[in-house]
Amino acid sequence: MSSDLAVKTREPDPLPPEKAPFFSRPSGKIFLIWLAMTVVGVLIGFYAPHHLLPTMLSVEGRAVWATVVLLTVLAAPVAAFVYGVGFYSLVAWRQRGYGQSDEPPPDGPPLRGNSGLTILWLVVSGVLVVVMLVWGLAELASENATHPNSLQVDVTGQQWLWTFSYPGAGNLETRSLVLPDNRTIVFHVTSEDVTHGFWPVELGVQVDANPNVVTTIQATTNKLGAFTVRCSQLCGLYHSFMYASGAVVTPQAFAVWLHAHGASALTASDVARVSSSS
Amino acid sequence: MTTTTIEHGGTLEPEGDGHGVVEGGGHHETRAQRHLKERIALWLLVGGDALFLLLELFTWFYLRALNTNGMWRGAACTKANACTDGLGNPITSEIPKAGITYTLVIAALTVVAALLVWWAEVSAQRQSPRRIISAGAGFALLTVLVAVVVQCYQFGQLPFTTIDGAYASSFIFFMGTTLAHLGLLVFILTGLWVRARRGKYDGGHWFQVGIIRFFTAWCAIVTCVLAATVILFA
Amino acid sequence: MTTAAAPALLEDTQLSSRAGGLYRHQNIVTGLIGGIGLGAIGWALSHQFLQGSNWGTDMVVTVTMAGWVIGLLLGIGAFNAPVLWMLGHDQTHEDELYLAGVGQGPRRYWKFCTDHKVVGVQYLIAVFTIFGVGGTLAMMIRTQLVSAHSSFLGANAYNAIVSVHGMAMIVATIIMVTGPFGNFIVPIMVGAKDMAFPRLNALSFWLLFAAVPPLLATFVLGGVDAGWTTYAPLSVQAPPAMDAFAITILTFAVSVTLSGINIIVTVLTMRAEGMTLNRLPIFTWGAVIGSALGLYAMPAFMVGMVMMITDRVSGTSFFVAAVGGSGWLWENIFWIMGHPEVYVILIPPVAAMLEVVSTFARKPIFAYKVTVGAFIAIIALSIMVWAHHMFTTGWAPDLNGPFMLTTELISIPTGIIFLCVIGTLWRGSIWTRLPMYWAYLFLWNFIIGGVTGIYLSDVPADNYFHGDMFVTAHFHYTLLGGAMIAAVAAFCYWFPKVSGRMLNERIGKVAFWMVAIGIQITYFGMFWEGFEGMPRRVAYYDPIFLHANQMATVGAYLLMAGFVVLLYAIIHSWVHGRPAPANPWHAKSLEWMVPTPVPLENFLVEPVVTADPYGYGEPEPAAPAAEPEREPVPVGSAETTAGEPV
Amino acid sequence: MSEKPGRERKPKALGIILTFVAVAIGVAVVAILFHAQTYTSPVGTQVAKSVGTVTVNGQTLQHVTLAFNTYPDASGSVDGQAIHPGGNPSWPSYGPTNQFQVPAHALVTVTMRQYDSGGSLNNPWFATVRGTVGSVARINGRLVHAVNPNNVGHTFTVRGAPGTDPGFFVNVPLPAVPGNNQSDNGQYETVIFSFVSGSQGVYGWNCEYPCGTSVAGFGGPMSAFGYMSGFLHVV
Repeated sequence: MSSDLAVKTREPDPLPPEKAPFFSRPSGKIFLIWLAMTVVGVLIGFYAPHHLLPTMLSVEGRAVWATVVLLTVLAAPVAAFVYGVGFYSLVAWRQRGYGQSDEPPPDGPPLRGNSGLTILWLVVSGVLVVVMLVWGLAELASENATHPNSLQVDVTGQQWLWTFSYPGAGNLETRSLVLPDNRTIVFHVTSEDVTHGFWPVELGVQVDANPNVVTTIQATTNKLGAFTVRCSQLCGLYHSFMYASGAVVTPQAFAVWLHAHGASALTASDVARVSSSS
Repeated sequence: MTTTTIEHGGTLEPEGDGHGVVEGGGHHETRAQRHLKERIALWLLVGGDALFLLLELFTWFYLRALNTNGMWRGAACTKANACTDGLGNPITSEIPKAGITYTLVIAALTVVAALLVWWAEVSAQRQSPRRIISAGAGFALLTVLVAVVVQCYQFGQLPFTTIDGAYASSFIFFMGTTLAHLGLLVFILTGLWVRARRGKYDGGHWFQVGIIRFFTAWCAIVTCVLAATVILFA
Repeated sequence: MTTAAAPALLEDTQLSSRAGGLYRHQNIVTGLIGGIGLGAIGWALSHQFLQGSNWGTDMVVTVTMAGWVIGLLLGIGAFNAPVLWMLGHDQTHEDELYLAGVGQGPRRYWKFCTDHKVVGVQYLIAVFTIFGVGGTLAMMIRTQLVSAHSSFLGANAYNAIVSVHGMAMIVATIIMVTGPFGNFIVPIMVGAKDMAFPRLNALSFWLLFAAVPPLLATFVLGGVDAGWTTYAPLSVQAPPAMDAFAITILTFAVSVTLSGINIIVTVLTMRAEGMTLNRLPIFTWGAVIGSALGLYAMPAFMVGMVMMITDRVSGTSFFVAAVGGSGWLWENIFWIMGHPEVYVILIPPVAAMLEVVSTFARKPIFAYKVTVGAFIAIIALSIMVWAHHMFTTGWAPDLNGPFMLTTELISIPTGIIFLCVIGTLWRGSIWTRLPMYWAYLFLWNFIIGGVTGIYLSDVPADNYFHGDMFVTAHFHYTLLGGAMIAAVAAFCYWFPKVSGRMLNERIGKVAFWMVAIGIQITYFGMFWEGFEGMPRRVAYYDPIFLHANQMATVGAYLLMAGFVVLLYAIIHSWVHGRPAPANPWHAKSLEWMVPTPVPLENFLVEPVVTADPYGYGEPEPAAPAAEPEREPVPVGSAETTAGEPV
Repeated sequence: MSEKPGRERKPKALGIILTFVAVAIGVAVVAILFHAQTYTSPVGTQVAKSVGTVTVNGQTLQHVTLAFNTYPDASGSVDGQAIHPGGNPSWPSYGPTNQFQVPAHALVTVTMRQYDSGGSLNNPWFATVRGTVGSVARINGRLVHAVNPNNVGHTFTVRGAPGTDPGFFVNVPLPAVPGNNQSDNGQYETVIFSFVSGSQGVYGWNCEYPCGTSVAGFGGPMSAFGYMSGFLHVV
């Protein structure tokens, strides 16, 4: 607005003529950066979750891994594109010699937008969202599907301990969570006092334990191994102490364990019912 | 996007109907601009208050729908079918009855106050603003003061206290909201009354009355909505 | 500087000795006396009459803290004008000039001052202070976590620190741009002489000032052990510190609401001639849109906290399931506030950073209207996504699908912001001054924050990551790496205008690299913890997480050191820096057209705007030449009479 | 002209920044340290007394003893053992300390006096003695497996910090003294039990009887470290 701002326009970019090879144009170079970074991103997507996530013991836990991989693969090209333009602009269009200068470099070209590009961007991100959404809804539907012959486990959170009981097995109550393999486990979770977060980490599911309400979540075990139950909602003084150990064992071992811990309370048919594998 | 009607608000010339240049906040502005600013601000404030009200209603209906532990002791508590409070003591009175009468009275009183201010604003265009506005504001103030008294009396008459479950809590929260709005009205109407008596609104400079009329009307809406909720969805 | 020629700036106006009235005797000292005095009276009375009841200590703390807030505002003079209004008196023009700080020099920074630039600087200092406290607490958290079973703090103090770190940072980030720059810059940007409601502006700052001491007082009242989210019913059973916490939030929410109303009204009604909505600088849009969203979010916070207080001091049962309440009610109300609040934090700094990108790429903002539309779309969507914080609460499993949809939809308008940034960078003349460094860092971080946010938006993945350190890393990448870094870019950009000095870029760049690297180390450490399955907010953890935690702690120390260096650069430059020219960046928006330091009422000549401020590389429009024909009239000088205010 | 006030103003502005930052950070740090002091270190650690060796299930273990009590208030008015200097003297409390140190893999015999009245547990599961030798405790001379869940004064419930010995768990319910014992009449229940300590590490213990304030009885003393909670350091 004031007149001392005389317009200085930069020399036009030495844009190669249309006949120049694609890879010597900015768009070509950015394409190369984009390609390389996309590949890196996809590799990270496959590598990182595999090595960082604990060994999952359930179908749902496996779905966490698959979701992280898929979303990383979907996001990698977008992120790589933004990074590509960002890096390229720094390298190719940085006005050298002006870094310490109080004089600005000459102005760039007055590009105020490009409706075609904007629409393309919107369409691409829209398509990605639809893919993500379809995937997520499908996973959600499979996680909420009802399974016959599922094992019911009651989970009670209180400050600052978990207790578990097996209503099908004479209400055997324990402090550690033992589950049979290849079985859908339905957790009925509640709390005696404040809100806790029931999170059997390696089963890849969690749900809050709320006082006076029973919430439900299910997981289908598919691998033997030990897991940890942690509390994922801050629940006061000993929140960090609120964990329990758990294990996925074979159905036979599960039956033996039930006998050992609740033999007096169990009838033979009880044991057969709760320990039979699906 | 094109220019809007408020586009040139900064350079409005004084208008013929007495909207002269005023000082405000240390700089020039026209009455019209001042009016516009205050009107928009009030709309925004009322918008925030409306959200407050909506979330209160959300609380009411959510707790009512959940009825956790059967502790929504609303319409279900009658003399024939007494409920117990949080400590196990029986609540023998019919809960909604005592509430409804006074709540209705308070809602009616705020509506009357809103109508009085509205009357003052409309009439002041034709007659002496000083007399009309101070009369309207004065009577509205009296009405609101009566409403405050009724509200306090209602609190004393309630058959339950804060510890008696979700219904009692929500009911008392509504009363608190009403009381807060009545308190604001007392402050604003006192100001309007005093200022009208001191002649601040003579000469047609009474856009502030319009602002206050708007707020009074909003308070009437609040009390009516709360009363309707209490009565229809006990 | 051309201002030297102007004969009578308002700063030099001689006011009569009666100007200001009561305000003449009020400043921060009387404010503190009032606050402490009324707090003490409240304590004495409530201790006498309420201590014996079931909720004695809670009532005493609530009354004391409320007394502090009201007493401070009384003492500082915030209620003078409303009470005078009620009694039928109006301030004279001279009073208003006194309130705006005429002739008071640096003392005006310690007063209830209505000059928007003073309020802006007050906000700036408050933000620095709160960030200092929050950062110190963060370092204590990371120190506790440097080993698996550290005894540095213990569980009580750890929980208290986690809560106050969270709330202090939320408070600071909500106001970090709309406070200092929304007040200092926005009115100048739109060509106004001050905010629409200057007294309201001062009130919103002093409310913020009043809100902070109760937050710190929580430490000696037993500590808030429920996190900044204060999930009920844990927060209902928390120590009396929770009452002080709630008073803090109520006070702060009122402050944000008032300040938001002020900014919106200023931009809607006080724009200079020719400043059409199409020509509004994008930061102004960001400030308005962020403020509008704040108006939506803050009432929810107030409703929640009012119910929280009544649950604690009078035994109501909104959140206590045993007597008919529900913790889910709190969670819903909290996140109805909480998710929009994220965008209240994010949108203003991002919009400010777009100004930076445009200025230092010497190009117009790419797809300006689409970007503004994207901001509006974000706030529209953000009020419909709150339950994605509640995917795992079991509250309404049937709603997980719809909320997953809205949450993922919000990535579309967010993506537009990236399009805007890279479109502006495209073929730009990149001028690598310090603000641009931070803008690039924003780009880097915010992509990571965005991508990790996508994992969390997906319910099956969220069933794993919810409530663990992955979430912590994610929102630190968006709020610290994104919003706060964008705010630092904006700060470096406007520092010459605010302080009148150039920022020392050599030290600033040292700070930049420390912060940039520190962020990556810290939060990649936290991502690592999160993948492995470490829950949030634990004082003691399984030693399997040890290495990840040590990585995060080392990074956090580097990050804090970087911010300390930045603070040093700021202080050093504020004292010894090169005096700044009026327009050091050769930018085109109005705030660079006024002299530095900015005079009271900003403009010597009312500006007339003929183009948007992004005309880089475009021929200058001819119209402004017609404007300076007017005689420069020093506004508010003797020739304007004190009219009768209404 | 505008330069001169500007120059004067800047160091002042700096002073404002520094004052505010320093004051606020100072207040925060002092408050936190005060807080941490108040709540984390009551009166030192009780180191278990060694009383020789003992054979449990065929293994020869070191035998150590601990002795501590539970009080209806923390003022020390019951048997003269002052517990919490300052703090909240009216809160129920363990004493004389809340931090114990025992050797790893040793038999720990605990002798307790329970002076407090009580009521019902939130979760009756804690009325059963768990994790002690033989899953029993000797209460007033009688060996019991479980007590009445509606007449519990406190519980002594220990488990490891995350990552240490997840299998280790001890829960001993401490029956309530009949009547309301707030008059400090000195009546008590004697509870003796033995458990085998786990591997080295920090173990947390707390009370599971809702003897605190607020909704589920877990506020106040239950949520403040040092009254109804503490550490068992296994070295």
